[in-house]
Amino acid sequence: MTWIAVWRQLKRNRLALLGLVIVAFFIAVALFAPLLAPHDPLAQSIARAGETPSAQHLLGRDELGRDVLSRLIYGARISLTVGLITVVIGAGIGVPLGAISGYFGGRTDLVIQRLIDIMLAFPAMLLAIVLVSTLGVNLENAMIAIGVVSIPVYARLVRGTTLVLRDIEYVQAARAIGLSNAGIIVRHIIPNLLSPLIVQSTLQIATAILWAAGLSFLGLGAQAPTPEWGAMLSSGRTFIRNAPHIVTFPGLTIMITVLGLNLLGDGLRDALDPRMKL
Amino acid sequence: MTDRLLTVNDLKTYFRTSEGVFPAVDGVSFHLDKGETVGLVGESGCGKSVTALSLLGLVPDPPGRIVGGEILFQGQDLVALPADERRKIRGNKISMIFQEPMTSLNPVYTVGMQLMEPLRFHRGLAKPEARARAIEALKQVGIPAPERRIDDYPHQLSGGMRQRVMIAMALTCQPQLLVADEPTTALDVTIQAQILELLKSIKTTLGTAILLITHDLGVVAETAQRVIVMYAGKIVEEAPVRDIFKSPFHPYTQGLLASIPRIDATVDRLSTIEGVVPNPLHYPAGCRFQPRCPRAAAQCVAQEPPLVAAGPGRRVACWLADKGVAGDE
Amino acid sequence: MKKWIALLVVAVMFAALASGCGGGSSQKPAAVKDSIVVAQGTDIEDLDPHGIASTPSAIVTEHIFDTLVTLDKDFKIVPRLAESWQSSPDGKEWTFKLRKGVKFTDGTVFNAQVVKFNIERLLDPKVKVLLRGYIDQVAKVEVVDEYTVKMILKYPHAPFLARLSSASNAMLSPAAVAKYGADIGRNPVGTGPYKVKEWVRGDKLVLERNEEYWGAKPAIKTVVFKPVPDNNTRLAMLEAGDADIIVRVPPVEYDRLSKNANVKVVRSNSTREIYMVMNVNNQYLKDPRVRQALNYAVNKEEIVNGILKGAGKAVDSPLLQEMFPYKKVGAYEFNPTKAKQLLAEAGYPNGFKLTIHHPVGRYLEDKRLVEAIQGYLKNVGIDAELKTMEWAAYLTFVRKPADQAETQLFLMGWGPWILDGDQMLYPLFVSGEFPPGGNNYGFYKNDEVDALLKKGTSTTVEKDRADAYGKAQELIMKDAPWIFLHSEMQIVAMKKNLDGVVVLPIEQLRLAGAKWAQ
Amino acid sequence: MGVYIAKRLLMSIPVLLGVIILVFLMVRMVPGDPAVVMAGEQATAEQVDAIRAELHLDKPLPVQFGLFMHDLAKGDLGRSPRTHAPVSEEIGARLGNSVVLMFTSLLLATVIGVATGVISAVKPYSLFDSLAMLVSLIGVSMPVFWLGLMFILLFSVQLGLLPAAGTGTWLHLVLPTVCLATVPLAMISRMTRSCVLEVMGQDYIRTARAKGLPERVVIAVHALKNAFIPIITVVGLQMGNLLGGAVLTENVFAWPGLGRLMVDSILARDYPVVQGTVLFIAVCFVFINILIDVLYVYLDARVRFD
Amino acid sequence: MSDVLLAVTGLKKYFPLKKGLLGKTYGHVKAVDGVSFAVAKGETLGIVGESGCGKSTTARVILRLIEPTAGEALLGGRDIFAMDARELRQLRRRMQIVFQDPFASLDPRMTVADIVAEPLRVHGIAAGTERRELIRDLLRTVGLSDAHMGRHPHEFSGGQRQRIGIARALSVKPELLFLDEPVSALDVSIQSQIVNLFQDLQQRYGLTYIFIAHDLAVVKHICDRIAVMYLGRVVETAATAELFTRPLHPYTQALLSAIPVPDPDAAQERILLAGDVPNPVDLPPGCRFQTRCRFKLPVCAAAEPELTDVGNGHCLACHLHRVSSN
Repeated sequence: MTWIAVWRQLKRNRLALLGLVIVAFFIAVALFAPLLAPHDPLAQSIARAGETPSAQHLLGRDELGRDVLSRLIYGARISLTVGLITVVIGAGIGVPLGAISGYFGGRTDLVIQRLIDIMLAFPAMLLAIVLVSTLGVNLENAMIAIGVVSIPVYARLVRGTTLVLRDIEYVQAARAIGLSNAGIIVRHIIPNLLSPLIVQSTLQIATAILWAAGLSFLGLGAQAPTPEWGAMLSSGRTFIRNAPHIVTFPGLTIMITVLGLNLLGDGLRDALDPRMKL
Repeated sequence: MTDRLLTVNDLKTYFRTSEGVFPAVDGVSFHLDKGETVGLVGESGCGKSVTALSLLGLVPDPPGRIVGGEILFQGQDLVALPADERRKIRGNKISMIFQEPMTSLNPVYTVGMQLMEPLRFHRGLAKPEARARAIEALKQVGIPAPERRIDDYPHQLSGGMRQRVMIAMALTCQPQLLVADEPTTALDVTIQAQILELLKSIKTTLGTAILLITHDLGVVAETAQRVIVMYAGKIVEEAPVRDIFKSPFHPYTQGLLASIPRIDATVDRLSTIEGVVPNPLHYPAGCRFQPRCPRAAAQCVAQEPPLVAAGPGRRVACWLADKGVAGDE
Repeated sequence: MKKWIALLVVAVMFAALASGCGGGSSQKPAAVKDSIVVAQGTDIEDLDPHGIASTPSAIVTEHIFDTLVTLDKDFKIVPRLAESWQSSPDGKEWTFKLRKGVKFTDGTVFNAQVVKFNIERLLDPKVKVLLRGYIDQVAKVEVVDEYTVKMILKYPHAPFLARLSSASNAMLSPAAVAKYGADIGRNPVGTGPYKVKEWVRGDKLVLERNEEYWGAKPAIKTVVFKPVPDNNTRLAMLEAGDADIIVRVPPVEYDRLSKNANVKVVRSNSTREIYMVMNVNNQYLKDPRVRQALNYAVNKEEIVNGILKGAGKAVDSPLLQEMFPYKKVGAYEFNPTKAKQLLAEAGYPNGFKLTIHHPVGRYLEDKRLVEAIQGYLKNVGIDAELKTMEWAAYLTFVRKPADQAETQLFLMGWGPWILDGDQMLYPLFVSGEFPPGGNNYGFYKNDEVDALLKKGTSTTVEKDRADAYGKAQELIMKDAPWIFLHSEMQIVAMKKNLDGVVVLPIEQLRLAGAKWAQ
Repeated sequence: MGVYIAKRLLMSIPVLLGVIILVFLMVRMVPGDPAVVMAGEQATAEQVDAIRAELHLDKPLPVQFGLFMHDLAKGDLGRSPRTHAPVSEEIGARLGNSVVLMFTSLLLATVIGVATGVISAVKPYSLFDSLAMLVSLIGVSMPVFWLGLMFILLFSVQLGLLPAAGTGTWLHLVLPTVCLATVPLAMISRMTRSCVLEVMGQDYIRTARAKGLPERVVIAVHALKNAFIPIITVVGLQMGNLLGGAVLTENVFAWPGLGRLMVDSILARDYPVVQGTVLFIAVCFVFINILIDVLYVYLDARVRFD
Repeated sequence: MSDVLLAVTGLKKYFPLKKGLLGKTYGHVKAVDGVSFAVAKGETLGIVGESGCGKSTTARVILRLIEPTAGEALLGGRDIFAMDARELRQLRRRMQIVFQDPFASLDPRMTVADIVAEPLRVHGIAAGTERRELIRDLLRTVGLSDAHMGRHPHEFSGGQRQRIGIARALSVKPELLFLDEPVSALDVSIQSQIVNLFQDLQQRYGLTYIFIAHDLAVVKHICDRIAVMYLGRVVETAATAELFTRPLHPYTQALLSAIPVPDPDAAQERILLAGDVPNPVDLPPGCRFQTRCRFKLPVCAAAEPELTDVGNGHCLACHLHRVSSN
């Protein structure tokens, strides 16, 4: 299916379009953060901490007197990067694992499958916590942890699809032509996995943003004073009664972004591959 | 007219897609008499299956919908009937069997359960009675040891067996009309022969009229009394079976017959119909076969030919056929 | 289908309306209650008083067990199981007269044998006693008679009596220890005002009144302790009426809660001091001028008001006001200019780079604190990078010996259970207390301070001690091995009509005297 | 069937062994000396060493592993050095709560998820479909601790309808259940929708319609049972996740479950409890998977005879 | 038969049925169970049989898309199954395959030019503009135009897609082409176009075909010789005309009689076979066809008949013939 056809499908789904608009908006915000942010996201002014929204500070100041809007704008970079990097890690490891497992089958498959089973049987949140604790508490390591946790998802998805693709006739044809196994995987299997991978990755970015917030809640997220949304929400939650703007705006930002990604992911799933399930 | 079972007048079933509306069935009229077997032939996409689904009211909506015409069954217009009334006719007075016996049975239920459903819903039979009738039906379609087979799951049966089960299911309520949509296409030749034999025996023993939809002219030649040929959503020719094989009027029918390799004759080279079936979203002007027709004339492009009588029991939709050009016997 | 949606919309609108008009909290009618629900931050680990080291556990054991002496609500040492005591002139022998007629909840009689058993258990290296430092100056325990016991110390030790008030030095039934063995921590038998009724790990600990209690019987029959990790949740529980007392209220809530007609907020000093330790072996921080500069750079008052919202007190001495013998030596004022000048003098006019290590969720507003400090240091040209660590890794990290230490500037807090200066100055500033064994994490060493602090511990004459400690406080402040920050205030909130709850500065609650007002 | 289950159990041994080794090594990889942490800030070096010896941390890793496996073989998960309680007791105290919460939220998610999924699939792209999708997605798009906090503020503090946190009556279950159910609910409803949609396009559904069955019978009898097969997988996977993965919800609602135990233990470097809990959850996971497969066989005759 | 291009003897392919943790084999699907045949240069051999008879597996094993269990296949005297990876690459240039399903056999993400270029790329045939020119020629050869090069498979009809697949197979200039049900997925009017194309190509390039099909009419039209397979074995081979006029095996007879003839007046005597093809997992001892055979003899259950030449290169595996001719 070409991208034009996908777009045509997507256009019909109003919710997916909404998702696309949201995601595009936040990508733009992330790209142009320095131009858009009215203030330095790190400039403190404890004396004026917690000020409510005003003309100067449209979303108010946070608990250290920093401009909430500017932090959210810069945070878009960070949070979207978190999503992207986790996808790169999860897919980077999970896709080859799944492809090899599904394509070669037999003992290789058995070994990889057991490894995946072990990862799945291991509580994911604990795995993330242990990884972050081991590598050190900061955002980079949180990304690694979330990425690693998502490996089984990719591996399973890719394995399932590869099993189907492996026996499909154009792969047989490629073999008959004399293309090597690696060549077949790279040229025929992976490109045809793209649709489910794009869908999965869109949803994975959403998941990663939420996981980063969850890790922050446990004190294992982004390093202060990084304006990562999850960290802002988590550290601002003390103010939910006294200065609700400090926590509500990051919360809403996360919710809208994640919602956008989810809507887009769902829409893409419908458009790209209606038979795909998870 | 006493024997008239079904009359279809100017049936139009259109599908709405993201690229536009395409007329899958575009003004089709034909009739079927009691106990008669009529073959509906054509290539994929010509609208023969949609015609069949329209008869049953099974056109998936969305995207499809009957937008015009009438289907008179025993004098009653099915198109105008409320959905629930229509449902009561399905599987009861009109039944249908499908091309894919492997997927047409629900894999999670026993054959018996699926066989008994029409009896329980249309006839209101109790379970034991329905079961007895279901066993009988299985016996009727030549399934050995039906008492045992009735508790099997579909995957335990071979393709031929499943198609027999499908036929048994269609016949449980003794319908007047059986619509068979490519009933043998997915089967092996030897199994196909068995099923065709079964269909013939049904016609003789039960007197059920059969609308046999197929692309295989050999199957039609063997089974049907009358043949209707469809092309691009329209009927192009209709004739008694002997006539259509002996002297096809429409250039399409002629081309079709000439292009199939035959077991009873040897040629060095097959003749072909050049080109491809037109895109239903953009049918050509005039006669829809005109771009592929070896004899297309100016009139063919300018105007669509009507389906007109062309001899006893024969109709043809071709400007040239009338002028006697087509029938080169 | 449409009807369904309409219903949904109506329901949502109704909910929104209700929440808008709801307003105040919904107090359940205060019928005559005889129970209290306390929400603490973390779970009780173990109830063997000798093994504990955590505040939540100590709060509970203090209600099940008695110590020989204790603190009253004015933080004075008063009799508990010991009715009176005397120390020999050299300060090495302490004789206690014990209270008579005290029984453990398993029927065991409390007497001198029991004291001897307990002290010996505390000293037994086979028993895991985490706060053995609070008792290990005892050399020997002698039973003088049924209700008289004598403790002989290894050396004169002024804070000895204060140390006996530590919850870790409580009296446990010897019979129960024999009976339960390793499981004693889950089957505590004491002489205190309450005894354990039910303990569901991770969920709740229910204490019920000890009807045989030797002292004034508590008015409240049942006390329930619940571990509620999230600050906001604890707060909500109080507001919703699911908890009667909550600890560790976020400072930012103080003002708002104070206005709540149903709630009483107690904000009081605690003995937890917060400071940034400087590793004096660091290439920059080894220079006292740099250390002083850092002290000048940080606006402690702003931190206290802006970040702690008043729930703290900037310190003006290494020792806290509540502790003996505090001497006001004067804090470094907030003076960035001076800080810059000092840095220039030290040879760093353009500042330098530094890493700040810190835990999260351990101390009041710890993360924001270091963020603020990072900001202040930036203003004087010091580019500090923050490194968060979770507590276990952090503690291991800061407790490395000098040759392995990677620390530079890091956040710590100290909150002794005993209000004697020795408990603070000695472990934190004496050069013999370097990690991994001790708590002088910055490797601060000043021979004069060492001598003064040793003297302060061994002298029993109060005046001499005060002088020694006073001098030490001045020297330490001048040497600036820390960025001196503040002492935390503890905020405890409870129902308005709950009276008699004592909040001790050692982060302890005493509920035996609590009662519901009508 | 018995043979099949036995085989599956046998097959799970390498997985469990892998989990054991993994958790054993991983907890030891995390920086932070358990002895230091447990001894506390005021402990002396000797006390720290004593605790280290008590935990066998002074021995080489293979010996530690051997000791652990030796105890495990006897069915002994060890004792927590932090609370001195047997690990089995620590798990036992939380298991009930975890299971109850898992079941209520899964029940809620399944009932509502399947219902909305089916309705959405029957009328795809309808207003209901869009709304249901949007609402369920909004649920999953909120960080769970924030959602939980809002629930508490609204339903407990403002409206006074429900207790804020902790355990006790069934009312205590409501908020954590709803909070925890959001993610599986969205998954199940979307899954149901796509499965039912797919099944509705199958040939056998056309057959059922051709038989003249009423539409509700077509959906309820012919479509649902087929659609249930993949839905069960999702539900099963969620079961495993919810049992040990409800860390955030348990924290917000002070719910004493296994997730919190696990996280508290890892943060306190309580090796035996972490090891025991992870192993226990892995065993549950394996059992749940077997249960799902057994259900599969029950539902799908094709699997049964293969 | 002098100029043999491919000679297959005793070819077997068993698929193990595994279960349990370690994948213990408890049985085999004997998909191909001792198949022997030979193809002469420039000839078209038809392999016919019903689904599951092993005709496609035979092709895939000879192409080494799957590894054989036993047997020998000599291509121009060289044993295909003994080839190492390097020789195998060379082999790919000599033998190619056209698949049944024109929708599944083309990678939907590639353009037509990419698809046809892939074999050239893999084997390093031509480059740059030369390669483009070659692709253009190939497309023209199969009846497509330059304009089609940049398009994706989904923009084509079934017949056109099959032409693309043929161009791909032809690109390496093979000697032997396996045609695995190449027209059975096509509409009648398109079938004849493709069949004609095959004939043209054979004439032009001197290709040898192995034409696998279940449609006997097409096979009859295009093949010089036909091998009939039943349950993993060849039961009869003969020149086309011979087979259609004098089918000897009861199965062949039934197969031929079952074909519907598009002539309502054709007097057809139909031999109806009872039952279905048995499960290839547990085959009866003796002749595989005995369960459906009209003429079953006691010997049929005892011994498996060997494929023997009964004259004129007409080979047969049936006890009946031997009994009657003796």
